[in-house]
Amino acid sequence: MVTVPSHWYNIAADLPIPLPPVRDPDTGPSRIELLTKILPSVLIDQEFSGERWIPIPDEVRRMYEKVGRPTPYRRAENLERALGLKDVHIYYKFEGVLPSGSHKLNTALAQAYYAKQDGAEEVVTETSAGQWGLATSIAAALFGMRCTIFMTRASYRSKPQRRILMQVLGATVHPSPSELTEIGRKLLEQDREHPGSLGIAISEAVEYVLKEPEKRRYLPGSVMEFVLIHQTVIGLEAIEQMPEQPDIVIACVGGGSNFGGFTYPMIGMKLREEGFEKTRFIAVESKAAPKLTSGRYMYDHPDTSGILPLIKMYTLGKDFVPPPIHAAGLRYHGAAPSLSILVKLGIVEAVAYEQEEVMKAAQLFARCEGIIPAPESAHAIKAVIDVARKSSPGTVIAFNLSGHGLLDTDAYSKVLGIQ
Amino acid sequence: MVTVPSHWYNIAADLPIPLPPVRDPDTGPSRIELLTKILPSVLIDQEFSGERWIPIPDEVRRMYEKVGRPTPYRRAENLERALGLKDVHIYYKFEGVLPSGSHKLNTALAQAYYAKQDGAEEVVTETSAGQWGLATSIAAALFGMRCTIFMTRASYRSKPQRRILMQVLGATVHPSPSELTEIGRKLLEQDREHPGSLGIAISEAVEYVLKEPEKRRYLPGSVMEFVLIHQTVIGLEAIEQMPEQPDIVIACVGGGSNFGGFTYPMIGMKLREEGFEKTRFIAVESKAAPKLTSGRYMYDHPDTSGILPLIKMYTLGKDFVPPPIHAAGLRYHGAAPSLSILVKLGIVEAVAYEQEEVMKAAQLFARCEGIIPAPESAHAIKAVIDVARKSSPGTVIAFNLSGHGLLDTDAYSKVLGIQ
Amino acid sequence: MVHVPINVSSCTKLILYLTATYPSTATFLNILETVSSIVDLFEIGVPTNNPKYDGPTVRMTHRAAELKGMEALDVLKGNVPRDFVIMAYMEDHVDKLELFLKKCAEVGARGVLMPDLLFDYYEMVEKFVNECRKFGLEPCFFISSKFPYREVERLVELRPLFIYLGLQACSGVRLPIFIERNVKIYRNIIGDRCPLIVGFAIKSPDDVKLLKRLRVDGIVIGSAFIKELSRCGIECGLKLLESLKRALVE
Amino acid sequence: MVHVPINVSSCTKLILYLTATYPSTATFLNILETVSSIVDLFEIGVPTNNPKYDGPTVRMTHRAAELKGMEALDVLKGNVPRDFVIMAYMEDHVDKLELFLKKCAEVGARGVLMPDLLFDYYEMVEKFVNECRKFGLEPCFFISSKFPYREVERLVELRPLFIYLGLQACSGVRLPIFIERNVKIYRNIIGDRCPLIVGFAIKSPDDVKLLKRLRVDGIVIGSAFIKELSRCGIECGLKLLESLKRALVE
Ligand SMILES: Cc1ncc(COP(=O)(O)O)c(C=O)c1O
Ligand SMILES: Cc1ncc(COP(=O)(O)O)c(C=O)c1O
Repeated sequence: MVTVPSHWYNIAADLPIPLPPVRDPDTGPSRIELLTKILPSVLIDQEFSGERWIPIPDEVRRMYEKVGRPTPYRRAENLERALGLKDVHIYYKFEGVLPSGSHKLNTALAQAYYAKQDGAEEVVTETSAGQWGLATSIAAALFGMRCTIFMTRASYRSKPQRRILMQVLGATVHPSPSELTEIGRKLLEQDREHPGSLGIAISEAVEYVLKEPEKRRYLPGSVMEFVLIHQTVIGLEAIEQMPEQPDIVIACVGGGSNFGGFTYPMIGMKLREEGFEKTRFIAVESKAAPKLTSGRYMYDHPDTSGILPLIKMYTLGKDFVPPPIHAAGLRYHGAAPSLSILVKLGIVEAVAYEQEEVMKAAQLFARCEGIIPAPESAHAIKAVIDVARKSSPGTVIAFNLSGHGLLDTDAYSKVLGIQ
Repeated sequence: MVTVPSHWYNIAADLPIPLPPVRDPDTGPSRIELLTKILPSVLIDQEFSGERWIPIPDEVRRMYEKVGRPTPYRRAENLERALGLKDVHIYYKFEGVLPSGSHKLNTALAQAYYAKQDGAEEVVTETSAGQWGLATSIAAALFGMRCTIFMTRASYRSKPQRRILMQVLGATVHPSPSELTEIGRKLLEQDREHPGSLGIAISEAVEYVLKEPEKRRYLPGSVMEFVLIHQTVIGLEAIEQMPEQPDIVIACVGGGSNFGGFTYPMIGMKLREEGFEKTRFIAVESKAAPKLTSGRYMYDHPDTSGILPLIKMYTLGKDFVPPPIHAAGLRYHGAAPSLSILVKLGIVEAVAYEQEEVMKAAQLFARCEGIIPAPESAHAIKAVIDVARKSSPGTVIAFNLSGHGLLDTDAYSKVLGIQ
Repeated sequence: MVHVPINVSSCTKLILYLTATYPSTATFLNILETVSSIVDLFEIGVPTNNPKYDGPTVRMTHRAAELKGMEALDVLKGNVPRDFVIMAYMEDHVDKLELFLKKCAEVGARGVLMPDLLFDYYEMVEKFVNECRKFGLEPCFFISSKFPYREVERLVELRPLFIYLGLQACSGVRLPIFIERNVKIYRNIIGDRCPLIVGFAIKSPDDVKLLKRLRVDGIVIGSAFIKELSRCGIECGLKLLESLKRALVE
Repeated sequence: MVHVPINVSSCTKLILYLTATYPSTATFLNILETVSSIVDLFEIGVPTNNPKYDGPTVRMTHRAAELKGMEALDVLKGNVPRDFVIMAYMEDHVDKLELFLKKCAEVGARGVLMPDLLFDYYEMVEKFVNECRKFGLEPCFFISSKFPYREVERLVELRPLFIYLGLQACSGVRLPIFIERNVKIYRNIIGDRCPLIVGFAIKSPDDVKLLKRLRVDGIVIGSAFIKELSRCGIECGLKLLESLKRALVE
């Protein structure tokens, strides 16, 4: 019987080439110095840790159990049948059983725990569609902490559902730009109905944290290496659960934490020549934010507002504004440094898909397997279907179903034309 | 390690007094005869089975595993702490991890399987808020069957979310009254915007099934004894999972399948003097439909339209129209015959709560445990809190969290005043 | 009156259900005579306005019977050529149970079966048994196919003439119930301690053969006979009974 | 020029980082002289416009240095009273690496450390090593605190003068990193096969004692010294170094 892993995995120890260091930009204050004032201290340590196996604190492990880890790893027989596959097996790890409905909770719990360890009483973050905000709200509730979320005003209005859930959980959700921060007030002065952006929301969150840095901590939802590290519980469990070793492993990419969380433990084994020697790894992104397939590998800010230090990654530029697709979690300009390296080296392949084809794949999956996928996760499904169709008998495919789509009926109804 | 049970439990074999037979009303055609034309045949057999342990077909067991059974059984330490309890332990079984978000899938899977066994290609049912419709849609998808849902027009319009999910899953959802049936057409003639009712929807579903009785089967969501039988997987698993035997066991009651599913395996042991000797069992209903606390024990139709045979139960009368509360699953006029007997005999205690106090309890639970409960399940939580506060040290309480409330933001925002 | 022992034996008895004075008093008496050589025991229903646990066919006979209640009972006295038990709903007689049982004894019934006793008047079981015995009647018990095991034990201990297991939801309506399993369950619980007879929707020699194999002590024919009667008269009814009897003794 | 062996020994060396010609050529040369009895090895940075992996303090020295690039290098020739290695970014010299290394050799450097070599010019490692050796320079390698284990092995096999582990995200900025753990990891991988020196944000005798306990072969002081210099001149800088040296030899 699989149990919650005792350690997270840090792929930095096994990469074929080293991860480029974070950097400060040429101008302005040191963003690296700023980190100490906004992030829980252990997270900073993890970001710069050389440890291959990072122990998961007992209390975080207990929380992982409480929220439903280990999550299931299942075979999608009905999908195989619907695709008319001959002896091609499709498996998926399902993170949608977590109360947040997605993998995001894996890191939110760890981050909230470390924030509390620092003596903080409040966790602060930004969110657009709300996956990260919801995960943070749950983590804060479970650790008995206050939670403040800056939610882009456009989403605050148009996507009340996840917002209400956050509020039920006790989080204070501010439409961003807000009156709480200087940057918010300035923007509101220009436009009372400013729709906001993730960049503005991050800036507000950071400014808000800096007002009471002993009591508050800022929690980032992806891209940072420590986020990927926390997510490796997914892949570590999956390895234990696999009845057969996959030939192809697939996951979608927003900032890369979902992909890294699922695949890194396997890629690590491959790099250490301990298994998965012939396995292909495929990262699936949205054509709306195709950093891996069309971005440049360069130093860029992980945040649109340039508050955080530069990291070397595939990026479309921090000012890139992706079209408003429903898979809001994939509307991100860059990909985590470790993932970017793996793609650059060809160890991870990347593909990008359009929203329409993705949602059709999601519907096929739902009709076969009875689970409505999150639009983000549906990108992986589309790739799985394409790859499976071309696979020879005996092929085993595994993917991460990072979340359910119960709160994404909007996406389904609009893209699929359901009235 | 707990596994999916091999058998369902039929409490009829152990009741202290026999279950009164179903009956036909004095007038009109035989409703008992009608059953053979609309229900999957094995379900009829199970309704009249004397077997204490009913084997779960392998394929249904496999499906149970596929959708996430066994579901977790967890301790609510944070809630205990928030209530300031001294050595009072609260445990809950969580059915919200199922892809339907509630326990309803346990019987939907069995029913769809038996419908398919009968050679049917299509399952048909009615729904109002959509919990049952969603579960049926998932079951149909998993067994590769067509699915037709008659959804009260008012809900069809005002609660598009679950409806869209059903449609994504491939179900055809008709606003009821519809043009598809004679009764529907008649009502639409009187009022094109007829809001519909569960009774009308059932009538339409049955009429629709009777048009092609070889190809279609009608699936009922609660009250029937076979539904309660299927739901006993919940309690059977829970018994295996319990680190300590509860002194008080609590679940909410719509038609009784959730309550019966959770408690009957324990009540059965109590009746057979094999355990749970001193355990109290508490059924929680809504003050909006208080059949157990204010109803009469008598023969009544389980359906508002009087199509199904009479059963002896606590009922508010089939024509009782409950006020429109958010816990739509509890707006039911009667309670399953076996549950009614147990309440009558005092083996099960009954309490009723108001919506406001229930939603406040739900919020407290969410803030402690990180899970947003369905408004129905929240009734059990309210009772748990009340009972726990009065309990002496050493008391162990267990309840069934029958579903999550991710799709019930409406209820939370309106009742709790979240804008 | 021919007295056929009702006991746990290798020989399954044929029992015919009739509603007293249906379709008329004369025809009813004629039926009794005509079939008396084939039938081992009669179960005779007291016509009621509320045959609540019966199916459509038997319901119809209650409505169509020439006489109702006690009056119909009177007809039986000296006119039933075989042992018979009275079937009546407790609901109709609960207020004057003693009077009713006294009457049953007077008209020569061997026992009384009240199908709603165990469901709607559970607390009256002891009283019913005592009153029956007082008048020299043997109590009979009707159970459903999902009857609590322990309660069956209790009934056995009350030493009834027989326990009657309703195979179906109601008389005359055949649902897709796996009756073989249900019969086995209750036969198994009862063992040899008490006769077990079964009824509801038995209509064909195959039904009878199956039930015989399951070692029931008696099978009750009701709606099937009535339907034959309606279709083409006593002759047809007789033929049906003959074919069933053949299946029984084969 | 005093030559102190850089090797894996029980004795941890004190290494001072300075940016050539900061704050002025004269002061720079004065510093070299003043501290030469305490310092075992100098790491001298070639002033650049783009000190990309450095923290704010070192960045400032690059901007403020009197001379830039090769010109600043010239100043070193015959003027460094101890062994020294040149620190420069590959990015600035990638097009004329041979020329640059030749110059480093000419001015008397013992080795060259390019902090961006392994991150941004990974494919050039072999070339860098070969060119160094060609000019009699010993290659040095800078690694981060999350460097792939197997790649460290590879570096060890290239027999550098030392491997320099950056303890922090960048020079001079102290983050809450558990450096003890990271040092142990890399010391453990490297074993005794190659000197391991560490740097970034080392500033107190306690820091030094901790690192000594962790058996590093050298500690590099950079921003801490520069800050003392800015605060109250060479004297203060000297005092700092003395106190750190005491901690080292205690
Ligand atoms: C369900 C789901 N899957 C995947 C992603 C992609 O996230 P990342 O790659 O940043 O982990 C997101 C981001 O919000 C998400 O919500
Ligand atoms: C989440 C949930 N819990 C409980 C119930 C009550 O159901 P029942 O008692 O009929 O099983 C319902 C009915 O819809 C429900 O949706």
